Amino acid sequence: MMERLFFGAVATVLIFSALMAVGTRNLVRAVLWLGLTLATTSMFYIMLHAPFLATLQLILYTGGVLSLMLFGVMLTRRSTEQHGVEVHNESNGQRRALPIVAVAVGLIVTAVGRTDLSTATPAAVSPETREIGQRILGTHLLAFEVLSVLLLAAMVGAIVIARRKDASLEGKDDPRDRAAALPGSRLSSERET
Amino acid sequence: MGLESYVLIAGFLFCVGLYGILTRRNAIGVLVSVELLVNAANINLAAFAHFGRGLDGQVFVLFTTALTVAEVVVGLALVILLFRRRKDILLDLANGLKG
Amino acid sequence: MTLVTWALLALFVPLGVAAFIGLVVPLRRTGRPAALISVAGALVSLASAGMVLAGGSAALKPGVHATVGWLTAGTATAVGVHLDGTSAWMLLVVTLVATCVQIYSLGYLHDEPPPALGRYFTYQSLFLFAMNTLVLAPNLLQAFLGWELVGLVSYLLIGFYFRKPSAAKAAVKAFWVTKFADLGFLIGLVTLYAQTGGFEWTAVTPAATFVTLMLFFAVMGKSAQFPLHIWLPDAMEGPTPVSALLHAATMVAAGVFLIVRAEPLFEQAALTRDVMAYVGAFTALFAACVAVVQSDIKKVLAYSTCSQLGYMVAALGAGDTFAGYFHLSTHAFFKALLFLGAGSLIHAVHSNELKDMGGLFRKMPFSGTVFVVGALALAGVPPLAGFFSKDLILEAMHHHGLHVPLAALAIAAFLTAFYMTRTVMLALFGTPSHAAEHAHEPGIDMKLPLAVLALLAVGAGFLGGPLAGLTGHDYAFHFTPVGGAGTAIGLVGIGMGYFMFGPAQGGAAIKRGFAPVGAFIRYGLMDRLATVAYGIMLAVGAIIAWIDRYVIDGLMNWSGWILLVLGRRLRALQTGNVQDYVYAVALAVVVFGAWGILR
Amino acid sequence: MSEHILSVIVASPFLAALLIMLVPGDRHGPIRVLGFVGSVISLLGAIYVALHYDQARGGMQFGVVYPFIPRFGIDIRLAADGWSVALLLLTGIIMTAGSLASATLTNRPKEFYILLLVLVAGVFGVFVCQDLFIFFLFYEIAVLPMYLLIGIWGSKGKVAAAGPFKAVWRDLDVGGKEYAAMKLTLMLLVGSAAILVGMFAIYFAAGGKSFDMIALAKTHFPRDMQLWVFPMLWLGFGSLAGVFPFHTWSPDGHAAAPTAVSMLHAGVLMKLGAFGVMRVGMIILPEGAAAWAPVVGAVAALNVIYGAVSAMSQKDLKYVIAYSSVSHMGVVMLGAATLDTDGWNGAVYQMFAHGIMTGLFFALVGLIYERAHSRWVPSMGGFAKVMPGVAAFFTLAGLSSLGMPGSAGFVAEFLVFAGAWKSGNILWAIPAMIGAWVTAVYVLRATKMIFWGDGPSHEFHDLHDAKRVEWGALWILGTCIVLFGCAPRLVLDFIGTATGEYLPAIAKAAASIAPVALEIVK
Repeated sequence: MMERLFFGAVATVLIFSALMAVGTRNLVRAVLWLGLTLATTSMFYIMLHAPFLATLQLILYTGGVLSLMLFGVMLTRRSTEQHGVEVHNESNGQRRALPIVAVAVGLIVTAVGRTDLSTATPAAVSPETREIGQRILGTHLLAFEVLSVLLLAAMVGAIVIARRKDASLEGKDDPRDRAAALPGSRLSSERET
Repeated sequence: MGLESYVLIAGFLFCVGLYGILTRRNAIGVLVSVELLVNAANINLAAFAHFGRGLDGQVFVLFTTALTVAEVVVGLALVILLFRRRKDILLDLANGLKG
Repeated sequence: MTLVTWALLALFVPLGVAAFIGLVVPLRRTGRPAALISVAGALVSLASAGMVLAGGSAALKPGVHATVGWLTAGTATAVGVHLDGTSAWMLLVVTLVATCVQIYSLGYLHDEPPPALGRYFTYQSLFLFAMNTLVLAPNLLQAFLGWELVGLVSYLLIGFYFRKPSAAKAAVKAFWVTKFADLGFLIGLVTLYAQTGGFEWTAVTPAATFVTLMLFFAVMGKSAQFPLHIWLPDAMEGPTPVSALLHAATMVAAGVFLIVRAEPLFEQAALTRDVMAYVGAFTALFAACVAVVQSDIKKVLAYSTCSQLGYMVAALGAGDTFAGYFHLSTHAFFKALLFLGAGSLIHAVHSNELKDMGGLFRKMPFSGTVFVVGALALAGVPPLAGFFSKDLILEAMHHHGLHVPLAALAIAAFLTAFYMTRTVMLALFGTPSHAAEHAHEPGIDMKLPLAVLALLAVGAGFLGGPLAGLTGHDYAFHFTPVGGAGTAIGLVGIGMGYFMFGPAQGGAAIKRGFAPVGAFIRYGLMDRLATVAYGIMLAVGAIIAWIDRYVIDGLMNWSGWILLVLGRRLRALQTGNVQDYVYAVALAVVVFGAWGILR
Repeated sequence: MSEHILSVIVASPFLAALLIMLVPGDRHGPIRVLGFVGSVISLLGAIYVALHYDQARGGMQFGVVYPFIPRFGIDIRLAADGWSVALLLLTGIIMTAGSLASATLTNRPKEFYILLLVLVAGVFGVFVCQDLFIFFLFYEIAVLPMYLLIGIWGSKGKVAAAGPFKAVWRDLDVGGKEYAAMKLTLMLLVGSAAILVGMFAIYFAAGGKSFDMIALAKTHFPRDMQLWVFPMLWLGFGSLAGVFPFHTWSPDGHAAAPTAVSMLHAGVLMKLGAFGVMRVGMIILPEGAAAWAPVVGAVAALNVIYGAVSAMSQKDLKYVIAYSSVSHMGVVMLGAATLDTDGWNGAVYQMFAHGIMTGLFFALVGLIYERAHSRWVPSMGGFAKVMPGVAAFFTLAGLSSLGMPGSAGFVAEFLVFAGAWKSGNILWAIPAMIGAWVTAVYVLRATKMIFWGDGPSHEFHDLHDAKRVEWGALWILGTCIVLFGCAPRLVLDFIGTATGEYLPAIAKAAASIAPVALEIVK
């Protein structure tokens, strides 16, 4: 009974915070609501006997990703200052999104209802973190290595993408570069054609 | 608590994220919604790992976490690039590929 | 050297000369040296032709045949030389007249710029080759090759003064009309080929009537028979020596020569022969009528040529090959003489118009004399060349019972004498015009050919016997009532002409009476019809081109355009908004998910 | 050497194109030299093949097989028969002349030559390839570069918007080079689709084991299948040969294309279509060919006279020549439809003769256009005075096109007409002959309007005759016209060898089948 209550509370917080994250008009608040969602998720992990995941979730997501996003919000702040936060974090297209989402919810409920999941019983003992490590460097070694390459690529890519415009903005020698770097020049011209 | 509860909650979380992706105008808002989607998936993975008596689910969660980080990094880089070019990060105004 | 070698020499020396002076551009541009080389080539060709004739009248009788496979190995589509009396004599006539004309041209075209002169002699040499190709043809295929080539050279030479719009027009007209007629030749050829698998002169085929009719259609074009004669008068835009050689003596006679050659074929086709007799006779009469009212000396001679070719065709239609062939030879000499003589007059007064001449006889006694000789020969005054051959033709018509054509030819004989007298009177006698004041005799290079041709015009009639022997016919002159009547008619014509256009200037009533007829003839109905036909053709072309452009191509464009418009519509789906694409993905996921779950 | 000569011929333009890729784009000299050398090697190879082809033995010679995709029976089989010899010579001659004629090109010569050489390699490939799949591959290689060649280096003609589809006209920019390139490519690709269907139908009907054309030609296909596959191939390849009503890409395409491209396209590429109809359609599907021959012949006769009449009222010089190509390709198709020795010899010879003739025409038109900056015939006149050489060569090309004896065109037309007559197709031969006469009308009319008459008006002030290498192109082609007109057996013997081998099977099929309408009723 306690477990049910606890689960219900956590689930409520999870869904509510998620709704706030997609619903609030203030971007900073949205990111913070997301942090709550992520933290709540780690509770789920604990309930699922995955303490390592829960820890990682807290450190990596709530610590890393969240601050990264806040950085993003801050770096793009000028627009919010110019036009106002509310306006810019507005949602649109709710009218066409809602039916889809509603149908999706219905489908998930139907699917879960139709599938017999009650026979699955939870494992008695929680696995050790060491086993996870062995699994990663054993069975999933290839995926792990590929993933590291991906991370490297993402890092390099992020640097290149973010830096390229820097260079062309700074490189004032070539007038063509500067023209291309002017805000919206290329996009607006393409729109006209 | 049974498996179906976790799956249902994850499903709801997913739908919330979906709604966010479809409706947010701000690019960072969309990134936030994407995080919700990934989380929903992660919960599912962890739940199945727990009820399916395996460890692979947990390993996958780790992998998806790493993927998400990569996604956020690149996504934010793109957002910043977009911002530098256009001075705003509203997705519905960035329609340069309009046919 | 064998006969064939001589014949090949006569054939290929002009070709070599044409290629040499045509392709060595600096040489051609010097003009006179090129001209002299061409004349030398013609002389070699003439000498070779003489050797062929002199060397082997015995050998010629059975015919000498030397061929090489052209389209395929074997003889079916071979080219080469075929020598017998007919071709050997024709070779001589052609090379002789051509040589005369080339020498004459040296003087006549003296004032042309050197490059033009070089071009002219290139064409002249090419013509000699083309004509010899035709004359020596061992089969109809080679005859066709030569036939088309002489047409080409004719086109080039008529258009020699290509800067003159009228010359350009005349050249293409000549080419179009003759080429149209040549469709007949082509059809005849392929029919013969389909029937017999070859192109032999002596082929025997049930389709002979069709083949010969088609061939005759081509002859009507080349030999200027009514109603395809319309190009010939216009062809006088070319230099006068060209008119003499191509459009009087040799090329236009190619049609007649073709029929003579293809005699075995034509013998199988009685219908064709009848058609020929009537068409020839009508042309002879019609052209003679037209010649009467011409004011341009070359046009008079051109229509006269038409008329005389009509005689030849009629004779061949009567089945008397020799009469036609004989007239062809004599006509070649005296008509060339007339044209060259006329050229000499034109050269002196710088005008073709009869009204610009007059009284030239006193200024130019030599040219005047030879012109009169030619005119008398044409009028059929004994014992000049024309008398014998014309006499033979009339007799042949009578002999074969073709009385209507005979009557037409008789009237034509009268008119011939009449218009030649008129021309002589107007050009050589009467009151001198202003332009004629300063006329003077041409140089020796023009006089020499005139003298040679004048001698032949006088004497060629007596060659009938030997010629008949050479070509395997019987001929001896004997007096017949029909022939006598023809001569008498001719003499009346001369008298009439002298009465009306001589010093007496009589017959004013007749002139007045015939004025409407003259006006009608000058109106040139056939020419106008041809112009109308040409206009219709252009109009049809314009319509078809319009349909092609806007309907057939239009359908293509239209179907392409539909896709284009469709694409423009579909383009709106690509909004460029990322969330729209996500929406599409979500929609698809939901739809497929629903399909999967609710199934 | 001998067994690899065909590979050399096909590969040398490819290699030249690859080498040109390594040359910096602004070094025009080496690029032109490489392009020229690549073409000349092919030409020399073609001459080598002609000299060493054993006519007494006949058949396929110089054969070589490179395995390609053995699982599907696709091998690169190169071999030459008599037809190939003739057409290899043609392609070598045209390409050599074409590379000379484009020596004055200054706009991106590097890319131009690369595309041109790739195209030519495809053409060579089609003529010697004996594997149906690779045949099609080479065919596409030959067709597709045309899009870029016309779209980039082309020029615009005047086409007024009028007629029932006026609005469409304005929307599409008819007459523009992009339009022409697009239309040409699209129409030919639709044709290719039909070919593809026909090709696979043949492949699977033969058991799906091999694309070897020699083996396929010996296979007997079911009559029903032949009856529907042959028209696919006819119209598919025919769209490239300018068969009515799929000819309309040709005038716009040729008019918009730059000189060398027009030369190659009208001179060689259109022959691929006719060659495909004969090599793939008629030889592999003899019964289909025999049943459809009356239709093919009727459309061909229509082509001849329709093209000629259309050409007559064109004012744009390039359109005149382009329509004349439509007309002359009709003669080729008519010859093919006769299914007769002379007709087929004539058809292949016409491909050869027309290729050279039209190559010369387009080279001349290019020269005139470059100097006069106009293609508008009515505004010209008296050009012979300032460009006598061009005038002479134009006349020569015109004479060949109207079938003057002594030029290659006569031999071809005569053989086709003779074949048509012999095979009883008189009803088609007569319109075709009249079409040949109409050719005389429009060609000489154009000659008269451009070159004759009173000297060029002051609007054309910097006209001059051909120069340096341009003479090379003109002389090569002009000499060929006269040479192959006077001594047709130089090429005709080769053609005859091949025709003699293929025709008996066709004749047997023709004897066993009625015209297609009757067959369908059955």
